[in-house]
Amino acid sequence: MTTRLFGTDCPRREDPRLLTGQALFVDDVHLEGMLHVAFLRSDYAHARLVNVDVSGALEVDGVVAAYTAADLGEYWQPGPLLVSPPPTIEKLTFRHATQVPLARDKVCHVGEPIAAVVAHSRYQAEDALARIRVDVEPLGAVVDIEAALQPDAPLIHEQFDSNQASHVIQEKGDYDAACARAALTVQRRFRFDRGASAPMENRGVVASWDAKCGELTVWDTTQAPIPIRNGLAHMLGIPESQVRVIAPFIGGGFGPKIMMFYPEEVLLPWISMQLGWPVKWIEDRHESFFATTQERLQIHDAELSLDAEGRILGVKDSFLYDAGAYNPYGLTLPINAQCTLLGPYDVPAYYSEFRAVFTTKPIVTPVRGAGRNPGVFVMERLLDLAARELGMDRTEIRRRNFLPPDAFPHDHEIIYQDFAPLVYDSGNYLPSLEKAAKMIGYDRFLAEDQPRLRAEGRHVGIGIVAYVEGTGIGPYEGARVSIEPSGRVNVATGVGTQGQGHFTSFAQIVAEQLGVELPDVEVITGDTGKFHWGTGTFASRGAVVAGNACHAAAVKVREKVIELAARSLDSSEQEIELAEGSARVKGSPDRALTLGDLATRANPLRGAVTPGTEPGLEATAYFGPERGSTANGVHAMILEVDPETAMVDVQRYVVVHDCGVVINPTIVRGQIVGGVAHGIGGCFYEQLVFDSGGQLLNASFMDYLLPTATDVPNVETDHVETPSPYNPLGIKGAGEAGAIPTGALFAQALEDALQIPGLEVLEMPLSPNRLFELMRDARSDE
Amino acid sequence: MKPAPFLYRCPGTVDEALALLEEHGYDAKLLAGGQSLIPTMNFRLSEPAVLIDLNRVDDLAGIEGRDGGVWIGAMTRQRSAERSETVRQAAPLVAETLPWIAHPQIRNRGTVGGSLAHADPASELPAVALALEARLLVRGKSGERWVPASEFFTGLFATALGPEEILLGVEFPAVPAAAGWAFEEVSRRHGDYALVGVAVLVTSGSGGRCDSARVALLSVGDGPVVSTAAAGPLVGQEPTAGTIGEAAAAAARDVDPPSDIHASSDYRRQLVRVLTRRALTRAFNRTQGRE
Amino acid sequence: MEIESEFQFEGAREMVWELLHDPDVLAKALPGAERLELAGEDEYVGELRAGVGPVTAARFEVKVRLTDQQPPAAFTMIVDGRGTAGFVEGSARVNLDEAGPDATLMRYRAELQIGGRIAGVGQRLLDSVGRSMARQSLEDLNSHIQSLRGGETDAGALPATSSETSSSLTRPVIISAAVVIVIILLAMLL
Amino acid sequence: MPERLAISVSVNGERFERTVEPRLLLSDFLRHELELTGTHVGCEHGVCGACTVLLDGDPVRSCLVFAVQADGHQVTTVEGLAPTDAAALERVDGHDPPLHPLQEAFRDRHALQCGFCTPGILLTMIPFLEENPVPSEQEIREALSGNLCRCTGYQNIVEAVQLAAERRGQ
Repeated sequence: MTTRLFGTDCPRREDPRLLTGQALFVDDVHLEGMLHVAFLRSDYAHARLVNVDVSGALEVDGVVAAYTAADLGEYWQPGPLLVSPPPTIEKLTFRHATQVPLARDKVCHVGEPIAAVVAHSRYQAEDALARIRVDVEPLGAVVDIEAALQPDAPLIHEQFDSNQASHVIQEKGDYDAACARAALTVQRRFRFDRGASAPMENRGVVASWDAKCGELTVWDTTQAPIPIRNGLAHMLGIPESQVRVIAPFIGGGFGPKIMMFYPEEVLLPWISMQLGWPVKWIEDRHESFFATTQERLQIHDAELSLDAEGRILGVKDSFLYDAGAYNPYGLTLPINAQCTLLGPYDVPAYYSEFRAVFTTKPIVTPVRGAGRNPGVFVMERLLDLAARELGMDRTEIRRRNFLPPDAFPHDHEIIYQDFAPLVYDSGNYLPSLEKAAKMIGYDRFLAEDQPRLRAEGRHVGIGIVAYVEGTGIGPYEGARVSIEPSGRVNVATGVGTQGQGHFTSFAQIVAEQLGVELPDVEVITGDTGKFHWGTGTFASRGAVVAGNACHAAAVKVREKVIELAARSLDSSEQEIELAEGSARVKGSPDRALTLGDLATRANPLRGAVTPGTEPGLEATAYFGPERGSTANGVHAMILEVDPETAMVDVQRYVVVHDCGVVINPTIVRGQIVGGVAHGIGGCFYEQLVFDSGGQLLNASFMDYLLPTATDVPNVETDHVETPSPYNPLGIKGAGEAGAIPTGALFAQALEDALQIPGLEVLEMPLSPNRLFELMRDARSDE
Repeated sequence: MKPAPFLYRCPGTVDEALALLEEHGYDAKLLAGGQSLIPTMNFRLSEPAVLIDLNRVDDLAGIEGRDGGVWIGAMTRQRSAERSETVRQAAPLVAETLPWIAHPQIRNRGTVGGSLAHADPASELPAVALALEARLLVRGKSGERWVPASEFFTGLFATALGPEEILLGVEFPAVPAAAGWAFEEVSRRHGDYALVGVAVLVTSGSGGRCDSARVALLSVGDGPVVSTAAAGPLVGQEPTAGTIGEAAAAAARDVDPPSDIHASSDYRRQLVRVLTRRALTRAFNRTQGRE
Repeated sequence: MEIESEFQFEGAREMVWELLHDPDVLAKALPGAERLELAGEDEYVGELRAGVGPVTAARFEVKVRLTDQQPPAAFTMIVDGRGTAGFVEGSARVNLDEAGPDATLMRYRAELQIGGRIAGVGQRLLDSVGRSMARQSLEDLNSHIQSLRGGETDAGALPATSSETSSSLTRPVIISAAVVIVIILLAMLL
Repeated sequence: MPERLAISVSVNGERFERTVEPRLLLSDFLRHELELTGTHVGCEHGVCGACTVLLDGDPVRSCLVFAVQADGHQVTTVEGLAPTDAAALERVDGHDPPLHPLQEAFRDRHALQCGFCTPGILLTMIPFLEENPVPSEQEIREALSGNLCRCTGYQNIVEAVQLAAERRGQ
C-alpha cells in the first residue's frame, strides 16, 4: 500500500525553490524593455484637486510618460463593489463609493494616487514625482468615527447626505425582555483600533501587452487572480481568454491582496497598452501604509444580561465601524463582527446594530480575522466582567454557556457574511476548554503559582478565552487533475497561494486518491492560463473550498483510471486498487499498469478511446459548499507584567483548536502559530496612529512595530476534531484562527496579572505607554 | 523609496576627505556606516549633493588599548568593538552597551564614530561616552583637537564638529578602581530606538561609600544628558535602596523628556526613575563584586 | 498638532516688537529662509530650506497671511507651506505682554497640521526638534536684544505707531516664518 | 547625465563588472542588474532584514549599502548557499536542488510559509551558527530579532536553527 498522505506531516513541495531563491515573486519578473511606474500620492487626507501639472515630470531624465485622471478618458471608472450587502437582512441600508484609478476631483485619504509616472527606472520615476505640481484646496479631515456622523462633519462623498455608509440591525429574540429579568447586566464601551496586514512582500504589478497577439499578461500579487482577470478584460474591452493573470509566489497576503482592483492593478495594464512596453510597479513599504487596505477600527457599546447563575439571557451591542474612504468590500467586516460576537455560546436574545462610517483614512477590507477579532473581544470581555461581578471563575461562566455538542446544527437566527443564516455546522466546545485549561495548568496556576509569584512581587496572570469562526464560505472553487504519460499528476486550481502550503496540501489530497507519491504531483495555483474558474484565497477558505474541489477532481480521475485499468487488465472495477503509481488487480501484483501507461492508453492517438468517451485521464470538478464550516477553539496564555516599566512578557500560549479534519498537521499548526503572532502584534505592538488631520504618524517599519522573534512565545497546540458535515473532506478553515481571540485573551491575562482595582482593559491594541496610563489612572482612582 | 542622485567621492586618506569637505561645503555629507543616513536618503528626506564615503579611508578604523583605557577609531564597526577583548577589558560599559544598538546586521555596518557624530538623542554611544567622560579626537584643516564628550554633544543632532572637520575616534579612559557600571534601556522591541536608556559609572571609596556617580540618560532630550542631580543623594553616602531611590527620583525630576507616539513625557520620566534605580543598583553591586 | 509655549525676552515690549520685525535680525536667527517676499496685502510668499541632522532635502514654498494685528501686542498668522516631502498648514497666535520694565513675555499658540512623508516617518523626533528649534531661535533673538541694548539706547524707545506698523508689515512675516520653520523642522527627522 | 561608476563585485564567488549610478542600492544591484532575485526587499529602511546578504562574510542589510561600496568586495546571497560539489549533488533525491544544512533544517521544520523573508533569515543565521555552534533558544531569538517574518510566528524558525545546530554537532 502507498503510505497514507492525507493527514500527515509531509515536507512542503514548494520549499526547495523558496529556500534557494529560485521562487518567482512579482518583483522578480524581468522583461525586455520593461519600464517602471511610480505614483504621486496625496499628502492631504481630504482636499479638492484644483490642478495637477505633470509637465515638469516629463522633463526629468529617463521619464517616458506621466498620467493624471484627465488622461484616462473613458477608462476612468470607480472600482467595482466587490461584495454587495446581504439581501437577506431586512433592516439594512447601504450605499457605496469605491476607489478610483487616479483621483480626479478630490482626494479622500492620504496616499490616494493622483498621478503616475513611467520611466526607465524606478529611481528616475521617483525623481520625477518631485516635479509634479499639485494645487489643492484642503477640506476637513474626517478621522473620529463618532464625529464623522455629526451634521457638521465634512462630507466625504458629496453624492450622499452624510458620512454614514450603512446601518444594519440584526435581532434574535427579545433582548429588552431578557434584560428586564436579568440578575446582572454589564455594560461597557470597547474600542478596537486599526492595524496593517503588513505582509513581508509589498504589493506589485507587472503588465505586458502584446499587441501582435492581442494578449495581456499581468503578474499580480493578488490572492484572487481569476476575478482580476475577468475584471481587467471587461474594463479593457478584450476577451477574457486574451488576458492572463498570474499570481506567482506571493510573499504573504493576510487579506488585502484580495481582488481589490487597486488603482495600480487597474492602471498598469492600461499603461502597458498605451505604451506598448511592459511596465512594473512595486509598492514600497512607505506607500504600503496608504495604498494597501487596512482594518479594524470599531467602537462597541455593548451589554450582557445574565441570570444569577451566570447564564446568558441576552446581548445587546451597538457599534460604529470605520470603513475608510471607500467601501468596496461592502459589509463583510461589520457582519463578521456582529456574528462572531456570539461565539460558542447559547445566546437566547441578541440585538445588534451597527453603522458603517466613511472616514478620510485608507480603505478598510479584511485583514486576518476580518472583523471577528473585535466581536470576540467584546463578548469575552463582557463575560470576564460578569464573572468578576458574580464571583465566578472565568472558565465556569464559559462552561455554563457553551452550546452543548448535541445542539448542532445550531441556527443563530441572524444572517452571516455569505448571506446565509448563521448556522454552526458542528462543534464540541467543552473538551477544548478542558484540554486548554489542563495544558496551561489553569487550576494549579491560580491555586499555587500565582500566589507564590505574587509573594515574590511578580505580576503574572493567566487568561483563557473561546471563539468560533465561520470559515470556508462559497461560492465555489474548481480544480483540474490530469495524469501525464510520464505518470506525473498535474493539479491546477484557480486560487492564489501566499504561503499556506497549497502546493503540498492539495498534492496530498490528490496523491491520496490516485495512489501516487507526493513528488509525482505538481500543483499549479494562481495562473488563469492554467485554470480560469474560481474566486480566490481569503476568508480561511482555500483548503476548504479548493481542497474539496481538488478532491472531487481527483475522485473523477480515479474513476477514469479504474475504469480504464479494469478494461485493460480484464478485471472488474471493484478489483482494481491504486497504489505506488500503478493500478493493479488486488491480490495479483503482476496484473498492473502504471498510471503513465494508462495515461498513454487514454490518449486518442493510440486508439484506446472509444466513441463517447473522453480522451485522457483528466477531470475538472468544482466544489461549492452549501454554507461555511464553523471552526472553533480555546486559547490560553500566561504573561508577566513589569508594573514599573509597563513592559509585558508573554510566557506561555496554548491553543486547542477544532478545524475539522486536518490535511497536514504541520501546516495547520504553522497557520495557527503565525496567526497568534499576528494577534500578539495587535495586542501590544501594532497600531496605526492617525492624527486629527488624517495623517498616519507611523508609516514605516521604524514606528509600526511588527512583533519580532523576541516578542512572541512558543505556542503549544492541540486539537479537537469535529468534522464539518458541509464538505466531503470534513475540513474547516484555519488561516485566521490564531489571530482572532488574542486581544480578548491578552486583556484578560493582563488584568489578572495586575489585579489593580478599577483597571479594565477595554481597548486594543495597547502599548507600554497606554498600559502605563491605564495603571496610573486606575491607581489615582483608588 | 530610492535615493536621489548624488556625486560619490571615495577618499583614501583623511586629508583627501578634508579637502573634499572643503571643496563641497554644505552640499557634502560624510558617509560612515550609513545605517542612519541611507534610510533617510531612501525616504528622500535627505538629498545630499555629494556623498564622501569614509569607508575606504586608511587608518580610521582600529581599536587600541591606551593607558588602561581604549581608543576606538571612528570607522570601527560597532560589531568589531563589541567583539573586541580590548574594549571588554578597558571599557566594559561600552561592551555592555553595544549589543543594545539595533541588530547585528546594522552593527556590522554601523560605526562607532558615525553613531557619535550623528548624535541622535536616542542613541546609546553618546550617553556612554558622557558617562565615561570619553574624549573625542577631531581633525580639521588646521590640525587635530581633543574634545571632551561633555562638550562634544551640543544639541539635537548637533556636535562640536565644524563643517569641515572629521571625527577620528574616541578615547575611553581607564575605568577607575572600585568602579561599577551598568547600562539599562527600555525599547518597544529588542533593537528598537530606546524609549529611555541610562548609562552609569559609580566608584566606591572607603567603607563602601559612594565616591562618584555619573548618570547619563538618553532619549530624554536633545542629546545625551548627564543628570547631576542624581549624583547628589549618593556621593559620600552608602549606596542603599534609600539613597539609590532618591538618586533615581532626582534624575526623574531633572529631565523634561519629549513625547512621541511610543512614549509620553510622563512615561519617559517614570522610565528614567526605574532604569536609573536599576542601573545604579547593578553598578554598586559590581563595585562590591556581587556581579 | 498644537504647540503652546512662551519665552521671556529681556527687553521692553516695543523694542521686542520692533526687533521681531527686523528681517535682518530674524534671518540670522532663522537659518533656512531662502526667500521671503510681499505678495499682496498682508500676504507673503517665500521659500524655506530646512535641515537638521540627517535631513537636508526639505524645501518648502510658504505662504503666510497676517490677520488680527494689534501692535505691539499681538498678531495671528496663517501658514501654508508645501514641499515635496510634505506640507505644513495652520495658524499661530503670537502675544507680547509686558513682564516688567525690561522684560517681555512672548506667548505663542499654534495649531498646525503637518502632512505627507514628514508626518509619517518623522514623528519620533517631532517634539524634540520643535522644542529645540524654538528655543534656539528665541535664544538667538534674545542675545541680539542684549547686544542691541548694550549698543544703542534709543532702540527701545521707538513708539509703535500705526504708520510704523504698516511699513513693517514684512517683518512679522519673519517671525511667522520662524514658527513655520520650527514646525517644519520638527517634523523632519528620522 | 548622472555620474556612473565602474565597479567589480564578487558575488557567490563569481566576479561581476558593471557600470552603475552611485545611488544604486546593493539590493537593487543584485536583484535587477545581476538578476539574483533571491535577495528580497521588504522595507528599504533597514528594519525588516529580508534583504540581508553577506558582505565579506558578515550579514548586512543590502538596502543600506550602495552598490559602489561593494566594489572590490565579496557578497554572498541566498543563491550562493547551497553546496555545489559533486558529493552534495549526489545526496539529493529526485529533482529538488541541493540544500545547505540550514536550508534543509528549514524544510524539515516547516520554518517558512510564504518564504519571502527566508533568504534574509538564512543569511543572518548561518554566520550566527558559525559563531555560536550551540546556541540557546534565547540566543537564537535575539539573533533572529532583526528579521521580520509575518507568517510563521518564528517558532519553527527557532526549531530549525536548533535542528541545524544539533545536526552539526553530531
